[in-house]
Amino acid sequence: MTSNKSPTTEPASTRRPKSSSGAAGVREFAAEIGFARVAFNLLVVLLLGLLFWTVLDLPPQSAGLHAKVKAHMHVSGVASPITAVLLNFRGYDTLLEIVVLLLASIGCLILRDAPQSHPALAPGRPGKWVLDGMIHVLIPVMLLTAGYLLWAGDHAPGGAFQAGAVLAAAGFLLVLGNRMRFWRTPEWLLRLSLSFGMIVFVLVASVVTILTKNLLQYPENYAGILILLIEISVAGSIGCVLITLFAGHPPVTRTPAADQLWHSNDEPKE
Amino acid sequence: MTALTWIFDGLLTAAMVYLAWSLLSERDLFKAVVLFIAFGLLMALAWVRLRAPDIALAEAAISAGLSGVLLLDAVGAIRSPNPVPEDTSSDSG
Amino acid sequence: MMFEEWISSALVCAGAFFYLAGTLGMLRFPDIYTRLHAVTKADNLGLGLLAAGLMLRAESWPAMIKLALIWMLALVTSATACYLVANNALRAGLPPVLGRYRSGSRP
Amino acid sequence: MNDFYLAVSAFLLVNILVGLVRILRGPTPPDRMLMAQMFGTTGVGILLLLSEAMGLPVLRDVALLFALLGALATVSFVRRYWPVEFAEEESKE
Repeated sequence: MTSNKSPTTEPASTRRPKSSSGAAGVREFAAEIGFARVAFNLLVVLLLGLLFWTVLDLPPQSAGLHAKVKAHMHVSGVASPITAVLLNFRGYDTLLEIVVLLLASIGCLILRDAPQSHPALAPGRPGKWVLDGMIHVLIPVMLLTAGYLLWAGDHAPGGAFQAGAVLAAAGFLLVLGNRMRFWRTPEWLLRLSLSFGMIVFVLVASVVTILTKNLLQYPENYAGILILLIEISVAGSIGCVLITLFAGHPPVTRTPAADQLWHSNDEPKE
Repeated sequence: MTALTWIFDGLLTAAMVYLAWSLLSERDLFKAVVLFIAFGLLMALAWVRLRAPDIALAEAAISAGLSGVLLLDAVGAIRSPNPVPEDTSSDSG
Repeated sequence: MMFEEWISSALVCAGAFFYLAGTLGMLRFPDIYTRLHAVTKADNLGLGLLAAGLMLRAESWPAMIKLALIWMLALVTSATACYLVANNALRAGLPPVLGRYRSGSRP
Repeated sequence: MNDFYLAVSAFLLVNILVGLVRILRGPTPPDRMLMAQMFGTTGVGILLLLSEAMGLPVLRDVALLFALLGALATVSFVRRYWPVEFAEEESKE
């Protein structure tokens, strides 16, 4: 036992110094790591101290915006104050978040032409059957849960982000079970589903802004239905974006192990 | 605030600080990912204790469903293809 | 009313006991194949008893159904996931620890 | 009564903390992954108890999400992090 770290779980891509030839190089590397560790720990302690100081500095009781939100709940169109803030009072924040998510998925799609880092992995037949059974049971429940969260967002905790995350989890499960060939999605469908939420949101926002002459101020009578429309489309798009992040081809770091995988990928498999 | 809530919150906070520390200073990527999954669970509990069920819902969906999958996939992509983990356990007797 | 509360508390306590058993099993069992039992059996039973105890005090029928659904989902997911792990472990050649009751024939 | 539920959930939290030993010690990746899976189940229990103790029925939804998505990380671990090649391959559609 020369080292106490477990040899099995050591990632293959652990960086080694270029001049590591023999024990001296290793020791040098260890010394380097030791210094980094000390520096890191110092930094953490510093930040922790700052955090404590900030928390202690907070006023014991902050007024918050409770009263203001409560006073305007009747024009928001929904019953849950959180949804009212997210999609009505500060709707532009949410709009920008959707754009950020879309940008992330575009970044992932740019890498689509890179070779896939690992082949479709299949455990043996029994595993496949059990996984298939699990997918059959879980996917409907996941879709139901996503719908429920979307519906609940109107009057209780829940909403588009949570529903989108559950939809994405269903997609993950399908990809993991080789039930969804993500990269065979038609291009137009992919683009449409990724941007659908943003398109609907921007359309609603611009129409509403033109009508009421105020940025993202919904007409009182239509606020509820508009928010529902936005939530449904945004939830779908968030799900698609997250699935893209997972199933879109990941970038590959050039390690020997990864190179080996690339070559094994080139061979046609029967 | 009874003594019990203090105990619960104290345990939760201590565990989260310890977990955060150990997962950040962990060199074994897989172990760090598993610790991160555990951290996500405790984070959701912390949001619950702060009476923010909205964020707890989002945290549950993200930490249990999404980030673990994404991180494991990433770690799997940058490591050697076919590892057979040796059993290094010596506590089997 | 009192009676129901007692039963509920007893069930919750029993659930907590099985959680404890699961954790102890996870820590004390020698290899992955035995540890699977701690996760799939002890912990899920603990959750089931706990959910049953809380169902007795649930405020409405939908709440009771939701609790039951949570338990069933936990059964499905953790049992399946653990089966996949065991299947993979066996195929990857992770040796089971046979110990005192070594049967001689390895799968 | 709330104190009782809080006490039991604190007990389950202690269970999680003790279980961290298995994640830190290993010895093999699947051991760690199983422990994370078990944290999910324990977390569901804690959330159900807290929903009763804190009077927040919404927490059942959080627990539902954990129960629903808790296995995803393990499935991803099996399929992506720890792939084992087999002689018989899945049929390709």
